[in-house]
Amino acid sequence: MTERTYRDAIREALVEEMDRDEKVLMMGEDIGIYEGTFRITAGMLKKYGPRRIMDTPIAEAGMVGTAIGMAMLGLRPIVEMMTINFAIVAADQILNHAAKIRYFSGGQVDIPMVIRGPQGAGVQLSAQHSQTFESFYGHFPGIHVVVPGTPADAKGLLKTAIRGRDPVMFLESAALYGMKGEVPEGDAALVPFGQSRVARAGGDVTIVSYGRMLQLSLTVAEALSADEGIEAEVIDLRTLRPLDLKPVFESVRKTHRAVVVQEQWKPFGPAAEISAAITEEMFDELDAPVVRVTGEDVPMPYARNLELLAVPHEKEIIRAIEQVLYRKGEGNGSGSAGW
Amino acid sequence: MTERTYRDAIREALVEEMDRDEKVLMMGEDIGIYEGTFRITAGMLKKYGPRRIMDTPIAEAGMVGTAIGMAMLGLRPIVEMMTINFAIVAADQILNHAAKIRYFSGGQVDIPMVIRGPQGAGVQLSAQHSQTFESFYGHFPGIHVVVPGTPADAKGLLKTAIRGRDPVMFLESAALYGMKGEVPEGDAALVPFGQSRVARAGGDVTIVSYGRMLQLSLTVAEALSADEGIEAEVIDLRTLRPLDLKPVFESVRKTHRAVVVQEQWKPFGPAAEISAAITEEMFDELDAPVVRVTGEDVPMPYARNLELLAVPHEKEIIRAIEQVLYRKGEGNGSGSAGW
Amino acid sequence: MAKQKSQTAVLDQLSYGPEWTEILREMIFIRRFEEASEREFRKGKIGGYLHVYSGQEAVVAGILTGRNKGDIVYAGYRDHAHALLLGSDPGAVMAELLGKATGVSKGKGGSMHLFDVEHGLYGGYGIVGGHLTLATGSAYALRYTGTDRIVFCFFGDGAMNIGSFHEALNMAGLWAKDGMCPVVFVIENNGYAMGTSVDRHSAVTDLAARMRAYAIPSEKVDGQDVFAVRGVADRIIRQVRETGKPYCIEAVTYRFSGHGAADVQQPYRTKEEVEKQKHRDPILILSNRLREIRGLTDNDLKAMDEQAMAEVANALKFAEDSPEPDPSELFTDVVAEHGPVRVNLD
Amino acid sequence: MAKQKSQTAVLDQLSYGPEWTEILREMIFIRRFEEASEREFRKGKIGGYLHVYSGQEAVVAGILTGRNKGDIVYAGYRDHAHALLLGSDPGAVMAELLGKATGVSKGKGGSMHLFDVEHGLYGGYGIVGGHLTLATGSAYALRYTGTDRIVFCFFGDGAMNIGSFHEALNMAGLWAKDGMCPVVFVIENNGYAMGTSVDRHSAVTDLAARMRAYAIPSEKVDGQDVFAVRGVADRIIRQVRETGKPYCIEAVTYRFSGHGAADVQQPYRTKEEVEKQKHRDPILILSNRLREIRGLTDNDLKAMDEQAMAEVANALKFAEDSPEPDPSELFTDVVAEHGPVRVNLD
Ligand SMILES: Cc1ncc(C[n+]2csc(CCOP(=O)(O)OP(=O)(O)O)c2C)c(N)n1
Ligand SMILES: Cc1ncc(C[n+]2csc(CCOP(=O)(O)OP(=O)(O)O)c2C)c(N)n1
Ligand SMILES: [Mg+2]
Ligand SMILES: [Mg+2]
Repeated sequence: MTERTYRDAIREALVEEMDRDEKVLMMGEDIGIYEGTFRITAGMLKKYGPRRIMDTPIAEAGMVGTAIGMAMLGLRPIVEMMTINFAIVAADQILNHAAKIRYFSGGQVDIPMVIRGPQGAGVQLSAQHSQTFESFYGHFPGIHVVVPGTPADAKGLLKTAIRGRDPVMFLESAALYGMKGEVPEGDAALVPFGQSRVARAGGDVTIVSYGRMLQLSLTVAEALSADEGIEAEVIDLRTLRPLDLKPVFESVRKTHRAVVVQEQWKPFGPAAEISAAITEEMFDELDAPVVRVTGEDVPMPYARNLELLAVPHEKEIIRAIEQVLYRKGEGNGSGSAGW
Repeated sequence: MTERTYRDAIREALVEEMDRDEKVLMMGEDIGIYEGTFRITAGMLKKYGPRRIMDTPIAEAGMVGTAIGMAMLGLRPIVEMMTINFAIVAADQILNHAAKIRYFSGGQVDIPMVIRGPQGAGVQLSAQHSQTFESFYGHFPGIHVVVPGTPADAKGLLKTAIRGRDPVMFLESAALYGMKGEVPEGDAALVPFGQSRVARAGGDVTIVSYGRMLQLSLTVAEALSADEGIEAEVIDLRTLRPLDLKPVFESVRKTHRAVVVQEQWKPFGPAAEISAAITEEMFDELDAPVVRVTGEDVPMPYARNLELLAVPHEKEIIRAIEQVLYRKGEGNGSGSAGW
Repeated sequence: MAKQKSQTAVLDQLSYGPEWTEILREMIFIRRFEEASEREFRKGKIGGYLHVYSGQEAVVAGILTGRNKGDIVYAGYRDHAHALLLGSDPGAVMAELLGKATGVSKGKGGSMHLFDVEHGLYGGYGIVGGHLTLATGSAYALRYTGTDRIVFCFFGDGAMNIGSFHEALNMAGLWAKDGMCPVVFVIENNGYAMGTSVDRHSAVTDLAARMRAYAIPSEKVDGQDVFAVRGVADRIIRQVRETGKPYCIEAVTYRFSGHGAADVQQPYRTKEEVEKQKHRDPILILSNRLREIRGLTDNDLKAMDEQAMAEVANALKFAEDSPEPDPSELFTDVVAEHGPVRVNLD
Repeated sequence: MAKQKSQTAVLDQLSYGPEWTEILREMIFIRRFEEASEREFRKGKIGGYLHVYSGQEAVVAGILTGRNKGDIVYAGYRDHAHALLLGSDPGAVMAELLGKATGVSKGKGGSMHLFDVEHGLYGGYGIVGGHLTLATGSAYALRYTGTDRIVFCFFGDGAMNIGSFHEALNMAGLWAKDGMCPVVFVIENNGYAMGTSVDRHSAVTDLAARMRAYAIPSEKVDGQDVFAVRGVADRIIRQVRETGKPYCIEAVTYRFSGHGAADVQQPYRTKEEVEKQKHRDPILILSNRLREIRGLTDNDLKAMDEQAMAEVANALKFAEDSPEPDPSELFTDVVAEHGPVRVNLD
């Protein structure tokens, strides 16, 4: 265990896997000479050379498609999207090719590849550059969708993604790159897909989240515990496909109340699936309807004050918790600085 | 009122609007000389000439992008996708451009354009050609998503789409092209967006659906009425963005039970949003958790027997209804030929 | 001109060995196979879309007979001929068209998605132009692991206008500098993208010339003359294998059938045009050449044709007698847990 | 060579009229504006990405001063200079960068999405290459409605490798046949796509030549010499307006600042390279020319510069004093119910 930032945890995973397996290589825009816009690949061109650290033209479909062609022959390409928003340009290659070839070939090939990069809002990148894509990709069978919420998971899930046999959308939270946490060494870091975890134990209410919203949820849980004695259990989904809801169900069986937190637009967003699934599974256990906390249903505005209004905040999560606890209003008045 | 097929209703809408407004034009692959793979545009090149019926190269991003550029200057382009599956190739132009320009321009332009074409499974087109996309596009603010389930709505909603001021994804059900129904003439046909309707009245259970699944739901409702005396109320959503759930809520307030039917994959699919929204709105009114009937969570297989297993059928809807009515098992044994 | 070239190409490259009789056999077999598949489609035994290769046989035959074992092939949805020439079991190919468990893709892909890794066929793709990027990446992988295997990537004239074509070719042109992209790109220019003629879908109608935008050398060849195609192929394949640099062959050909089995009226071309083109039937051209050169007789031809029809009949019988996929197959091959590993580099 | 061409181009096309002093004024103003925006970014007053035009002023100045009223302009995210030259209020442009309600896009777009329909600017786009298709469609619309207005579409060297570029240009080449595509495509070739030099991102480094793949005529011009640029522009604009056919100008230029405000280290180029290029500062080249030709003095220049800085200061003050967008703006302009109609054809 050593303390690492989320960014360095990702770097460490990449370096360890590149060292471990010659078949692993990376491609992306300005990951080599420029060393990556988020410096994830700093120093790697020097260390691994241009055949394994490939600077590409601005051609996301080309990057993804060539990676598929490499993966079908046994290489393990990692495609860096400068931001995941640009992967929409490659949507057909990801959704109609990478996700489906194993199936329509009758299982004749593996497609071990990772598409990774930062997503999310927060630094005024405005409408085209501030999106998150869990449900966008999660809807399609044939790809895995990973959304790490801690440095340890960033490393562990990325190593698992690289060693896997299927295409993985690895959605990093740009806002977490600077976040620090304990990170295991080498193989001890490996985290399997499809294993949600209890990020914080509590008996009063269940908060379901992942990625950046996990950290927001944990902050709220601590504040609520301190200020109101409400103990929230926070579940980190980690991977949205495969989606492991067992820990969620177990938690709600205890708390009988659930709040789901996501960053992106509410309609047809990830929280809808979690909410619907919980209700289907344990309708009779619920003391209140599952409440969704989401970003506003608008393209991301540039102006700082508007952007702040567009994304979820502590106070919305608190309001949601009060709602499922039938304590409407209350907490708003509470003196806690946080809110 | 005259009887028309769903296909001819679409043709009629196109012709009426082309005749009505010179600014309306169409582009697509093989819509001119070839007259359209589904013959929607048969005869139109002859009638309107090559400037208004534009055959394009195979370039979906180019088609959508040029349409945006036309629309911003006041034309009303209609882009035919040979099948909506191919629109994924243009996803960036649709989701990062058409849907967002009004917003990041501060409302300086209208973008009156329609992207239309057939979607859905049923004729062994296998994995890349059999998808439906309501939630895929519905997740994004800035575009309307329309899914007509009858000939009248196909005409009425398409006319509204063409006369609008925003981009519209007009998702036709290939399997319904041959379906007949009464269709109003001219402006009487207009159907506004955001008005779900009661397609069949009933007091025992609410079935929420749209597009091809609406017809399947109606068939089931009739059969259940005849064979088991169960009266299902069937709600046709018509447009998924804007999404009008008022009629759904009113219905469930009566029936206290709801089943949502969609064709595509369950995870992060359209039914999740409907299910979550119903539960949030009227948790205490529900006598049973909302149940989703969906296609199987796999890429569409080619083999006929497998394809039939992959899409929803009457019997799944019936099973879901029995479930919300706590009549599990029963009806399966019923002699109805339909199932 | 193309004619001339073919002659010399042939004289340069090849003896008129018995091998040509084999190639003729292959081409006749493909034609009969495609005729059968169209019949089965009309009978409703084949679903979905069906795109046959009739008229274009010399392209696949001329190029793929020059391959080495271990070379890799990518095709679009008009892919039956590629599979058959690569040596896929005709029964398994027909079974795939009929959606049977014994199909090359277990009945899960169908006509558009033939896949046979054993024989080097990596699909079989339904999105126009979508597979060019894949072929380019596979070429890099082959070089990366130090083999001298190469990739063949077949695509239509209409595929050249879509973005993924452009991105793939520019990347191929860049990787060529390091000899990291051994691909033979083959334009199957049959004059039309569905109902849209080349001059209506491509601003530049000299398709081979468009490769200059990517610094990829190219040439045109008469795609109806298998001698010409094979002549060019032998030279180019050697070059691509040695240099690791891509090359593009534009095979000018013609499709005798409709675009797909549903394209009956064909309003975009005249009966006369099709009839005229049939005088340049690649099977006719090759058989006439073999009459001159090797004294091929009507009886020989008749025998070959009967043999082809017998083999097609067997393939069809095998397919018909094969079982549908087991219902459990619906859920396999979605992700790895269910699929076999097939790493094809070691 | 480019130098020579510029001379003759100028002699062919233009008198050395006072207009050139105005152009110099514009270029100095743009430079000072960009310097100010970089300062505000470092102060944290500007968020997101910030891409400035310093070093490339002659491209926009040479081309857009030749436009007619009613012509339409599309740019990428490096779009400040385009807005300023088109006559957008500098205060409103700076206010947009600061995210204020008085910004050209109401503070909703920011630096990458300047939009000013009144002055012909249709954005301002952040997805590389994403706007080329839009420009092509707008050109068709202008012709469709019978105007003689034309479109200017600016994009970088790096944008030429993405699919939407290819699809747009091929469609433009096809529509050209009917004179339905009056676009001047302008490659702002500053030698790099972020940190990737042209030879590393484009298989063919003669970018103008790549237009042959679309049957679109093109030429290179020295993008640091505004005389040369304007000379070419006047000729081309007339031609495009008359014929309705697209034309491509490759302006060879250089960016003095980092790719974006965050690009500080610039490991992809040397200080020496940048210094050397600064000897070809377009403002220097033009002012020296005007010294020779019109006897421009140091005092004149000093005065111009002071005026520019004063105007920039005013713009900044206006922006700083402007209010943030009202919170209600969050929900407006998503769909039409909230947005004004601006049909720009009638
Ligand atoms: C992206 C995409 N758009 C449209 C289609 C529908 N489509 C299938 S084949 C075809 C024509 C292709 O023509 P060409 O590339 O010349 O190949 P050919 O059929 O002539 O062999 C079209 C438009 C598709 N499959 N994919
Ligand atoms: C599709 C897409 N991929 C990547 C990016 C990130 N990006 C922004 S600007 C840029 C470089 C563009 O270079 P060029 O086109 O030469 O324009 P310049 O910045 O030099 O003016 C990149 C890679 C993007 N905005 N869009
Ligand atoms: Mg063709
Ligand atoms: Mg550049």
